[in-house]
Amino acid sequence: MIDPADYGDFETAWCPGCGNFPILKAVKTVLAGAGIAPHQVLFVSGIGQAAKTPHYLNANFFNGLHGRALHVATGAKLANPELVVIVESGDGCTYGEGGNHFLAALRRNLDLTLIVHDNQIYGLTKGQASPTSEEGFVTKAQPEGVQQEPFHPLATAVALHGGFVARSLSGMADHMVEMIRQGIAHKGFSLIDILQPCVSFNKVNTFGWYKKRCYELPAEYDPTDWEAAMKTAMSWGEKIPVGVIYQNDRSDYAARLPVLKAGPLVGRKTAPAVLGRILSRYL
Amino acid sequence: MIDPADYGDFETAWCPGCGNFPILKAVKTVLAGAGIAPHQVLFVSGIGQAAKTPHYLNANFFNGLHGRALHVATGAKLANPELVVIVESGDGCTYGEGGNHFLAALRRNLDLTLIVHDNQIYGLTKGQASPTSEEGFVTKAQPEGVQQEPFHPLATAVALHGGFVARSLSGMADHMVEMIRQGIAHKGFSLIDILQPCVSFNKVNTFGWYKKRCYELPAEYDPTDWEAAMKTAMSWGEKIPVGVIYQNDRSDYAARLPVLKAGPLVGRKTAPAVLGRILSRYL
Amino acid sequence: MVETCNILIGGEAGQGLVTLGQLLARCLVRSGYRIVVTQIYQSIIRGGHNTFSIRVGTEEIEAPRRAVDLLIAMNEETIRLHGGRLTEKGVTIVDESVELICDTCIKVPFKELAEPRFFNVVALGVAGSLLGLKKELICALLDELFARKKPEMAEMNRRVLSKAFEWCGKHTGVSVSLPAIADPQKRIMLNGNEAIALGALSAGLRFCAYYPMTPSTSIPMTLISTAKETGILVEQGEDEIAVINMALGASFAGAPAMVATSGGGFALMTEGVSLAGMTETPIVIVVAQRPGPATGLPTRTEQADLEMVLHSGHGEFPRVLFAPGSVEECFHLTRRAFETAERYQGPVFLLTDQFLADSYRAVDPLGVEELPFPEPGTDPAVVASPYRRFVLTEKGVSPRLLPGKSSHLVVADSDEHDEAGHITEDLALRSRMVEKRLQKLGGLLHEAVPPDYAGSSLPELLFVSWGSTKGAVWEAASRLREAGRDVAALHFSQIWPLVPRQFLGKLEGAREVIAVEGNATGQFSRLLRRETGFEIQREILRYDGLPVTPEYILDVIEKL
Amino acid sequence: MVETCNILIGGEAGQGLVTLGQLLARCLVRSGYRIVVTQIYQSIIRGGHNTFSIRVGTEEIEAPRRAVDLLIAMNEETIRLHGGRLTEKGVTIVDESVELICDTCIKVPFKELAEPRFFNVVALGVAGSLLGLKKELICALLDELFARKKPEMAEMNRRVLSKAFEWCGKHTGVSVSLPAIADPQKRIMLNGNEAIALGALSAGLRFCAYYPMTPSTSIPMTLISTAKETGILVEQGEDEIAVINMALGASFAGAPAMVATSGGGFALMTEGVSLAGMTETPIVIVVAQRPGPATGLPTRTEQADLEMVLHSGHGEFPRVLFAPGSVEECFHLTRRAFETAERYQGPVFLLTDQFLADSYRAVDPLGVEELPFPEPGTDPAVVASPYRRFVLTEKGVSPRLLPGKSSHLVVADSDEHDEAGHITEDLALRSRMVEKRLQKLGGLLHEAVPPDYAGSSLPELLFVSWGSTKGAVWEAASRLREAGRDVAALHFSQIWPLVPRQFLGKLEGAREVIAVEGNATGQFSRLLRRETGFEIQREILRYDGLPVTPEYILDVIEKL
Ligand SMILES: Cc1ncc(C[n+]2csc(CCOP(=O)(O)OP(=O)(O)O)c2C)c(N)n1
Ligand SMILES: Cc1ncc(C[n+]2csc(CCOP(=O)(O)OP(=O)(O)O)c2C)c(N)n1
Ligand code: SF4
Ligand code: SF4
Ligand SMILES: [Mg+2]
Ligand SMILES: [Mg+2]
Repeated sequence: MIDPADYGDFETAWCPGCGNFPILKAVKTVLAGAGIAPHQVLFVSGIGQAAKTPHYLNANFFNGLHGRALHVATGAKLANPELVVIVESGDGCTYGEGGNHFLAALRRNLDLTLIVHDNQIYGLTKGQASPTSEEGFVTKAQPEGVQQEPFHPLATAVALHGGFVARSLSGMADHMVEMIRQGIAHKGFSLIDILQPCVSFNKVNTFGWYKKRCYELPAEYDPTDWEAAMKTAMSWGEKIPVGVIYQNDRSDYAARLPVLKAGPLVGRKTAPAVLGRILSRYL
Repeated sequence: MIDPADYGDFETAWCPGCGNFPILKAVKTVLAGAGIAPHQVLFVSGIGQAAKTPHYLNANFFNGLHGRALHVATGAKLANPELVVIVESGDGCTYGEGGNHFLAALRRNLDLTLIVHDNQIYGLTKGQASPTSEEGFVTKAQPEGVQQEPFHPLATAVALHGGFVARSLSGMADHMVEMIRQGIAHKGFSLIDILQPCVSFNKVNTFGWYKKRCYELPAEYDPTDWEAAMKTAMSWGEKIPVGVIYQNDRSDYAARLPVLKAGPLVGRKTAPAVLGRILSRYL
Repeated sequence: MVETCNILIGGEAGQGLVTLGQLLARCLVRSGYRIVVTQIYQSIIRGGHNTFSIRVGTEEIEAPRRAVDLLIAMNEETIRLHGGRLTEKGVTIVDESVELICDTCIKVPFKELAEPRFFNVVALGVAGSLLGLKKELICALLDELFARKKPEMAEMNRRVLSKAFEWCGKHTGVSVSLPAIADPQKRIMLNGNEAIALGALSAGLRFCAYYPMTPSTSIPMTLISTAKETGILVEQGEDEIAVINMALGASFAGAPAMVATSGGGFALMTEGVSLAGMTETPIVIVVAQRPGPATGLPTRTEQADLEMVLHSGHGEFPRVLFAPGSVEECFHLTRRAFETAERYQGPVFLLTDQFLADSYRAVDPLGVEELPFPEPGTDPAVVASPYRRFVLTEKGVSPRLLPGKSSHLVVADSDEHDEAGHITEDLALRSRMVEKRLQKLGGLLHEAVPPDYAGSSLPELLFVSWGSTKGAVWEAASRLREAGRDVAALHFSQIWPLVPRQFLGKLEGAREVIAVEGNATGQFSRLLRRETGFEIQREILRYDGLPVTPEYILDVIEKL
Repeated sequence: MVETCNILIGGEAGQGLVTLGQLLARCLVRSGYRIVVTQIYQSIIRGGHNTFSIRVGTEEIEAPRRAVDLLIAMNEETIRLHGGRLTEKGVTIVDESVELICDTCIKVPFKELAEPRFFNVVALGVAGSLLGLKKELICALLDELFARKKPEMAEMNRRVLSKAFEWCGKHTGVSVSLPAIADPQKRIMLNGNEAIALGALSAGLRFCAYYPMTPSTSIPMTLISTAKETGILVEQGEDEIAVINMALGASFAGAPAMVATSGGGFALMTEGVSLAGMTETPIVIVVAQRPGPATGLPTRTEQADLEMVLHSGHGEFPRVLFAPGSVEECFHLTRRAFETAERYQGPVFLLTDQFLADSYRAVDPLGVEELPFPEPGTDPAVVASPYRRFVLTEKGVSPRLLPGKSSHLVVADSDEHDEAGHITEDLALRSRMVEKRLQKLGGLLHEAVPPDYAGSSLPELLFVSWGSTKGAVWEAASRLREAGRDVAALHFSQIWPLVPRQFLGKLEGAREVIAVEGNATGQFSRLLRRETGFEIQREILRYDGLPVTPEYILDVIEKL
């Protein structure tokens, strides 16, 4: 039996009231619930407030560079598919600096779980617009308001046939737990974009703002219907759907690679005789 | 009157029969037809076979780094919106190395025309899979076939509300001309993904293969219908639609920036008195 | 030795420390004092422990000081952490609830005087009163800050301030005397980043692209705050690669351009640096250093990216590196960077660090109204036809036209190219093009900013330093001289290219040479040896994330 | 002097030049000869002008040669471009249609002998016959190439070959004699990139990530061709940033990892290099150089990225740079790179270039079956509890466990961290962590590969070189010695760290020292001065995209 407490209880560098706290708690709950021990899981993150999460967990972790978490995770998972690999980072880290890797991870469909703490702002650098900031959103850096279309992570994920695409809200504890649980259980790439109020720099998209708008997708919603999922993924504004927006059964990348059928790369060796045979081809 | 010949006639480094030739010709035709003089246009490209295009044109050009054409273009266009800025590069350059910039350009909706020579392969580096290579596509680098979902540039563009999203085929001369013409005319970001047979390295997606599958979207097709466009953008396989898949009237980024209302940045000066006033605020 | 008073404000993020510090500093500047501010903070939005120190003097000062004369402790931790730095007569301002026994504590009834959100104003009042600053001056400042946007806030602030002054007048005997200044000089208060932004504006900057990264971010933020009036464009990119490529595009088109970042972000730009070298596109690149490797200590200071910047980008091409030693130099060297980039058509760097970036100083009027700045590009009228963008010239510089601004066609190519700018595989031409680009070094050497020197010509001891450590080294040397030692200092604000004849005699003339650097391996000292053969035997290095102070240097010297 | 025969095959891309060259080269190796191949090509798929040169000898040779003994001209242009390089007795093979008058031309009726797609086989036959190679040997090679996949092609090839041999026997009197080798040694034919790939496999590589970039691409391609048997994974990334981060993730998890790229791609990896330094993650990074800046000459050779690689990444951390001087060194130094990366936990570089990457050589058996390789990670059984990934140790190396492989928790942090790996703002600890990381240099210095030296100990002239120029310098020195001059050579295959006592005496002992480098600024020479103070006064530099040859050096020496 694993207890959420096994994942530790650390002092954080987050602001009181920050939406990161409930996400951290949900993650611990899910892992304990799934009976995953701290040494079986690897957290990978980038740089930002959200990206500090692994430091507040008793687990293996690799806290890498801003924007580059996904591919450290990819490498680790390919090397050792037995690890449960969870990537946690911010919206800026994942969709800004890391945008290209996000596309590649969706295409690869490796069994990683990506939890994005989406506060629609650059928190750690004190409040510039992030890719998910809404049009017209005013910051110190965008005094005339953001003049770009926001990035639509869920729509992009659905457009690229991402394996598991979900949204949740940091205030909805049980819902988050359920989404993360399903995401980890899903064999393939999972994206869980969690709306996360930033009490210090995003005074528009507050918990109240989100709470008023977020509604759970109805039970009859069919996340395997791509067209419906595309539409749902794009819904934003007065009504914001949370739940599993899209899911498919594309096979896990690792399962498709012949070389991984023989088990993890880690610990495996090439027999000297094989090397000798290869060398002999250069005669 | 501008003549296509004003855009020069250069010896190229392309293979005989390459799908790049008709695209080059179409571009010249469009520019001449639109009465755009060589000195009014700026071509920006990255690195690859497609990216050599500007060298075969008598025009202003900036042949930059692999993957980085779009933002050189963005900078130039922001500095001088009077330039007609056309970006030409390959699928690897634009959707692989340059994937993150592609997302950003779609969101920004600056009035650039992006022509992608999409041969579904890395040509210049001799035949590795590109982001648009199909699943199962076998190359020297992917001897077991590509095991990833291909990148869907058009679907991604539609999902991010790209201003003008079109597909054409290198063999369809008039169609290309029409797409490029509309793309340049469109005020906002235009993507024209041109299927381009690579006779040296892509022996699957040949001209014949494309020709058999490509059909023009019917006249009644409504490119302003986002949902229909999403579906159309994803059609691939036995039938591949060419034409304007999606178009909207989001305003051009440059037009939204207060600072550009006064004209191009280039040539403008800050009055010394203004500087003095600013400095005095630090008293 | 310069008589100065060192004020340290300590507390946690979110307590209004920086506002308090800035107001106090500005008030001091308006009163005619010189200041050097040191900001030390953590990578955290609320909590943690931050300090804002102001060293104040009547004469010019450029270095921070360790010893503290006035400690404004916004919490107990501040006393625990910095109490030891108090001078003998040092005074502490702290809330009355704090139980610490300290002789020199002024226990202020913060809660009586105001609500918690105004505690920083209380501290400001008490400190101002102790320092003998004019209440009206502070009031005026508060008004300027709030009056326009939130008049009721201004009113409340003023009230709190008055209370604090009043309380102080009644309850404290001590004062932290500052010599009065009869006829205060008019000076502006700027930190290094602001000075760079303003220098850039005065040099004709039209375009700045950035991706936020501490400690560089306040450069674009400062520019943005002027954009409406100046008509410049500041564009946030999705990553640093986007940023440098955008800036190169803008510069190519004719908008003088700058980017600002820190080490990690700069690493991502290095391919673009090489592109600037090959396409001969002017660009100014600010690298505000912080301790690495990787994310390191994102809010601290260090000078460990010199070698990276100097050798960044693949292949060989000329570049220039400036490393301002003061806020004034930030302004002037930024101007020079723009001018050099334009004239030599390539990348020019400004290497600063968190200490200097955040360090406010009192700066004499800059006279921006009269400062000239370069026009981008060559006049199309004087260019030979057919125009060849990369025509071989003796000095390596070719006429640069702007695309679309004449009927000439303007090109840039990242491949090796011929004079017309077209891709070539002519290998003899390749060699000539390499030489053409490197040839620019000749002119650059000719114009190199010589290092500063102070002291006798054959000193017993010579300090060598670069960049932001200037003030500390200068002051350490002068203190040692005052103590009767024959100590000189040689300071470099141009790091590359170096002109040995400008300084080699100085190095060779000293009995002992000590390099002072904010890194662990003595990067500049190595560079000097590479360029001159002169080996500096002893180094004073600091790499714990804090700025070098005069005391830090003197401590080491004492132990020798 | 070594007696060698230099064969140059020239023509355009698409004419089967490389196949022809490889077959001829392999046949020579099987016949017991030594070879040095130089491939010169353009960034173009069809057309242009490419050459494949094979220098052949009975003794060990490591350098290319300029003078040509046998010119196989697949088109007229080849004669125009390279005819001048023919030696007095040099022979040219060319199609009979070519109108050029040349005494030593063998005009071959290509069209009579085969269809155009077999022209390269005709040339192979004629050349083989002239060189006195055994037809059966060539036939066997052709069979190996085609018999399995396209038996009918093998048959046709064999037929064409026979015809060519026959024609040659009848119609040519000349021969390009190679001394026969009675008892040919069994050797394999490898180019530099293949040797790196095989070296990596033999050292335990499990994971390679790459993004294609000339001239590095054939490293991952070679690895891919073995993946099924070796059970390794080679992953193509969407860009170089993805590549290095993937490799770091894989290595962290316990799969020994390598990446391969060229200058521009490497520039994008430099932030990741710093990450490897901070997280102390083993990684082998191959930088196959080509001429820059920017895209430069993508298919040519140069040695101009030394300084960039040496200083890449922000902040300070130890690293190792190897620069193999031969194909055999590519193999062995790659092995050493893996071992060093694992033992010192950080980035280790292999600096090669296009010339060496593409240069085939005859390599003595490598005995891979017996070569040991390091196990990744420390044994969890010997680690103290609680496990602290970054525990401070005397040598700076801490036990590295693999995540998930024991109940210990394994962490890596790009921020400054404590011994447990958690982010810290403790500045005293920061200093100790900097020192811990740099401390590794001690061990690395101790293990440094000393430079090679040949010649008398106090020579009149000493050449200094590094990396792929080894053969050319070695041979130039030996030719000068044969001509009676007292010339020595000092060659570095480890560029960093340097241990001056290993070589400074040699430098100081020589009357004159000349550095030979494939760049325009003498980067290594500067580095030597930085590390030793020794200034090399004269340099032989090449930066036109072609490899340094013995003749290139001798020409300069003659003019002195
Ligand atoms: C290469 C690089 N560029 C920039 C930064 C500076 N930086 C650190 S965190 C951050 C943004 C964080 O935003 P987000 O990812 O949304 O996380 P949040 O703080 O909002 O949780 C930036 C720009 C960096 N560390 N590295
Ligand atoms: C940073 C960098 N990485 C890799 C390369 C090598 N490279 C040049 S072109 C190319 C791929 C070209 O593919 P694509 O963009 O599809 O163009 P095509 O040749 O197919 O037209 C690559 C990987 C490079 N020049 N720069
Ligand atoms: S700045 Fe925002 S995201 Fe960061 S810890 Fe504070 S509230 Fe949370
Ligand atoms: S390799 Fe392919 S894309 Fe490149 S020129 Fe040849 S046919 Fe065209
Ligand atoms: Mg965020
Ligand atoms: Mg392509």
